[in-house]
Amino acid sequence: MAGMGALAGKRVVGSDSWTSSESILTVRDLHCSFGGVKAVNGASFSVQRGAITGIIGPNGAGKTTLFNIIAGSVKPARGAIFLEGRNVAGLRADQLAALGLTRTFQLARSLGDLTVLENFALYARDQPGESLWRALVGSQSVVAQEKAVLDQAWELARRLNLVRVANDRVETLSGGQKKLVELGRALLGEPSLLLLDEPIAGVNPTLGAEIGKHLLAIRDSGVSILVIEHNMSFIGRICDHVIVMGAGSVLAEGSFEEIRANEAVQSAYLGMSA
Amino acid sequence: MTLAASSGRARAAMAGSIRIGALLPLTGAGGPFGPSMAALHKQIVDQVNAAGGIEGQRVEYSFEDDQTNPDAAVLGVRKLIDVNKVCAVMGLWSSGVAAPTLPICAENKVVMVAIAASDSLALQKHDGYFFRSNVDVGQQGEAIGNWALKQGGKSLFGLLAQNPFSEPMRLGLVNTIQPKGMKAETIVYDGRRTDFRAEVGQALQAKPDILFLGGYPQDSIIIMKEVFRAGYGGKIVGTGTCVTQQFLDGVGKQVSEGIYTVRPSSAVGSPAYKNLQKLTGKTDLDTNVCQSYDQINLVLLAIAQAKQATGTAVRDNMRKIGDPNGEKVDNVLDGLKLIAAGKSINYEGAASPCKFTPTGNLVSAIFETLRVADGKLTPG
Amino acid sequence: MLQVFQLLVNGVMAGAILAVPAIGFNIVFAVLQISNFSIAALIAVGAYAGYTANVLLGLPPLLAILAAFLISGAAGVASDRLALRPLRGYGAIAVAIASLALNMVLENIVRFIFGNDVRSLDVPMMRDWIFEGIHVGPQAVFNFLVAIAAMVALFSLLSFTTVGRAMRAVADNPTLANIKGIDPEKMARLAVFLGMGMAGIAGVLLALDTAVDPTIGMRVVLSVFAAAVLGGLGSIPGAVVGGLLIGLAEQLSTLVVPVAYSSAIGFAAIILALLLFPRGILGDR
Amino acid sequence: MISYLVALLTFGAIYALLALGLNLMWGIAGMVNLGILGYYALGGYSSALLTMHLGIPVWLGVIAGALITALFGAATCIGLVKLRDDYLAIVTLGFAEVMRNIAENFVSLTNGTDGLAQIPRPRLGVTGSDFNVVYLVICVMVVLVVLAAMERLRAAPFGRVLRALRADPMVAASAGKNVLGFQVRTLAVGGFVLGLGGALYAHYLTYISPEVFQPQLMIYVFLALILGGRGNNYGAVLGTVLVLAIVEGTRFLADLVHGLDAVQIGALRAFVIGVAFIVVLQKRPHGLLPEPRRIYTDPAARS
Repeated sequence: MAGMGALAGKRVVGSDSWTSSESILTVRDLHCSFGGVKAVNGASFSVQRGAITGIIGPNGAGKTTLFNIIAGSVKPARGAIFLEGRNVAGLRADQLAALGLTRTFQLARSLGDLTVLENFALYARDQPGESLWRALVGSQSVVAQEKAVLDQAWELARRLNLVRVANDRVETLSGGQKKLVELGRALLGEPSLLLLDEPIAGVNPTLGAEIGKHLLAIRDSGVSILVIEHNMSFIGRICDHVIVMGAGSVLAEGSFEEIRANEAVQSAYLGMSA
Repeated sequence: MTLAASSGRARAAMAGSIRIGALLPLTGAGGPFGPSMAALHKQIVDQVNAAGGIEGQRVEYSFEDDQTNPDAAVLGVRKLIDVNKVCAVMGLWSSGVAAPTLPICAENKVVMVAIAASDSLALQKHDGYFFRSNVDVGQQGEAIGNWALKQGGKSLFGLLAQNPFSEPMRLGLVNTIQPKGMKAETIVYDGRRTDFRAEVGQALQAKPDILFLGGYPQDSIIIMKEVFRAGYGGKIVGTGTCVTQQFLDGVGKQVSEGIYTVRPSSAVGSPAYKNLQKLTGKTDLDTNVCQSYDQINLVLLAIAQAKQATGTAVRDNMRKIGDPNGEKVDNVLDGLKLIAAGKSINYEGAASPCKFTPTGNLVSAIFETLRVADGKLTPG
Repeated sequence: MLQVFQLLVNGVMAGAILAVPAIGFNIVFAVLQISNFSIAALIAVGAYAGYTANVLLGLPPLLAILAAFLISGAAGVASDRLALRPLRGYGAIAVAIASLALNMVLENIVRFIFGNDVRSLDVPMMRDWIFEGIHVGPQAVFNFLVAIAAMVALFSLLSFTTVGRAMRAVADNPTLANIKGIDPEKMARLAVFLGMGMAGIAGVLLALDTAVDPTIGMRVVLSVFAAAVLGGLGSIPGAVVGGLLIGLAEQLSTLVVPVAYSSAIGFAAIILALLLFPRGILGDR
Repeated sequence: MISYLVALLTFGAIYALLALGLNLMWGIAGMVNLGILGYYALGGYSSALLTMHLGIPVWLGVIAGALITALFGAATCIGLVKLRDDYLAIVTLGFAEVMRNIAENFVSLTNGTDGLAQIPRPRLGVTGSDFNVVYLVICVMVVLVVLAAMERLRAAPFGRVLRALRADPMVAASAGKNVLGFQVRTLAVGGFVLGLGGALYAHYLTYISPEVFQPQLMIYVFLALILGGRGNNYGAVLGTVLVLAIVEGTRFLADLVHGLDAVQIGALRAFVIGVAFIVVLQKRPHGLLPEPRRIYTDPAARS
């Protein structure tokens, strides 16, 4: 049966085929405006499964708004969003998270009052201890689950080199460490699709390179990634596919090399270092 | 022989001080009323002490601010009973303060002499420890109704502040005048506001012959100003609680001219009232002050009569000092002398004759009608 | 119909007076990002300042209003400096709660000095003018005009003077204003002075219309908050709109519900309105 | 002195429930609520009316009152969560005002400003001052149970989500948490605790009236929480004790002052209370007890 499904999927491969097993997310004709300004204006694209897709574009191109819409924080005026073939437009952020879509924020929105471990543990899915009743009564399953979640959190802290600060409140960490916390907690939810909003903005080059390596490893573990970033060398190094946005819609897409050669992109980026 | 023996026993029982207390509103909604009551209580206690106390014992008076609020009242009364060891608690201006404290007083066998008007108080189980110095509010409503009927108008409109007085007052009034064919309309308003234009508008739209003010001075001043500005031409009558000196000062001579009040009194001109006028140096006394005077006199005389400063003794002697065959008394000093001389007394107060039913309410009240002329209340 | 017009007139008159302290509340909020609940006590301070000037010193009402503006403003700045400023670093709500305690302190200073008795200002009582059956009181018209004048003066100050523009800059973006060399602390002081001064003016206007007692501020303050919130916290035009709407709602509601409910009506109205506009009608923050 | 202290402690226990309920809503989950007395009154009135009119036992009335308040808390949440802090503060303040207004005017149900008197007391088999002592013990036990429950919730993953909501609801949503769902549960549980306090109050005083909506009490509860340490359940209880000590301490202070009239003494007392609060807030802005933080040990280091 699984083979049949895969075959069926293969048959309909095509650029705008949202049932394709190759694309995990497809966005069609999204529109959204704030106070008369069209932040997103007819954006359409697909994100390939198991790949890293980059979104680039000048400030004000609507990238973050696009993320907010896909992640369920902002309602689109119209348009469709398909996650794993299912139309998810209009779902809340938490419902999307439950479907395996997790995001990070441009300005580190860390939960500063919480420790690194608590930030990680928060993102674990289906925790019985989050049920009011079970939290009150307590049960074996809650204790066991909490232990498992914390083991995972420690494991992640080790991978991201945050063991030393694991019990510190996040607001006491450096900017780079906060970025790592954001990345880490997004992973703890075991997402199938990860939306990263400028993961290395304001991070020193060494740490930036390290984050890049983490992302490649995450991709290789089977997670699809959509990433907004201004740093072109970073994009070039890690992205399998690049989408260029301008004025709320997609201007071009292709491999990083194709994009770099594209004149429309050059003009959109005039004044920006590519 | 027997006299000496009994007074010797009494001395033994009276060892130490005579402790009495009051729970009064110094802040909160009742704030305007409590202070003058406390001042009067103190003044009388000082007089008694200066005259040698009761049976040679000093009287100690304590009071607590009830903040016109039940929680503060409960703690306040506990402090009075427990720390100050009082045998009687006076004051209790608001029902919200009297209702939760009455069970505490009854339980501790401490007498409560209250002003609070809520009907349900006297009906509570209090083993006789409850006395109310205030005239039944329904009777006040009836008195105002009877006055209105005498004026001969066709309709009356009442503006009543939302408080425990309002409903019994309204019923007493309406049930008096409506069967006699006079129309009665009322509205109840929230007295904590500052703007009563809508209320006054509704009242005047009904074009009543008589307008009745049944609030506290704070809100009634504002309402009266509004009524004056609107050019109302009919008669205006207010309760004793409403038409006070404060009210008259607040609205000014121009506005207050011709306003009537029908209020309980053991009669202005009664010896007690005159005595109180002398004491306070004021010609016009509001009902709270008059009642405070009666409260403290009753409690002190009952203690003297009992020769014992316990709540139960005060309870059991409260009615004995109103002996109809006794010598009439209007102040505590005369009363104490007569009691010391072994005579029977009949205290008649400044607010009422101070005769109580078994549940602690006043037996009857006399009402007087006054009219404002040149900023002063004059017999009308 | 006549009754409706009468209520509309009353509502606008009452609303304009509510708008004055509501503006005060919002101007403080705009610059400091803090709800200063002690505005109730500063209304009372203004009312007693006006009483002192008018009755004890024999000054005319307009001078009494000016005195109230200055004294409430100064009392606002001094109390903010002593009680609230040291707490600003610990969150807006902590300061707001402290301002409730401050309100208690200020109200009881007034009570300590003046007692609980109800007093009236020394102004002649005048009968209403009647136009086609609509009653309009001369005192109410005077108060309405003073309220409008106070608002116009404040708007002019904020729009046409350097210091006013600087204050708005701080309200819009404190960091940017700081870069431009505007001292935010000085602007905060000015905002508190103006805001609480407005509360003082409202105190005298209420005193002229009604009477003075230490709870005068507490009697109106919920309507003032309702007006400030309805218009949008921190918005000055919003406070005017909010004041008028609350004034009208409280009056017009008497057509359909018993008058005793009218203070609840104002709030029920704003809860409904905020479901539609979670940031108030003219709020943008 | 003993029965005065017993009364004081009973009020303290009841107010501690208010502080604990508020701590869950505001201290832990970050939803400011100046309308706590509305919930408190609802619990009190509900339990009073149920026991008076249906004759159900007091303990059952208390639980029913708390449950009604919990439902009500959940319902109010739906309209309020959209509002930002400052709006929430003022709207909830007004909300309590609306409830007071209803309690005053819906006379057929609430008996208006007269209030409900002669509310039954629980049958504890003792009378007089013994009753008060037993009732105090019951209230203290209720506080301990609620304290333990609130501590469990705070320490559980449930509490972690609430603290995340306090910090940033958008992040909590991106972590897959149903923000509204958690807020509704929080207001329901907090409402339960506040309603429980109200019900215990009504059966203690045997009286409840619209005067339960005293603004000072709301201020005291907030100050108790800030003083004890926002977010700390033990702090909520400790803060309540301190606030009561300040408020009642001034009662005895007033006995020492001479030469002032009664209004001045009342004003002076309120003044001293207000100043004491401000001074303590300034000296201890984070409260006496910090929000507890869990330190986890590294399983790798352990083995």
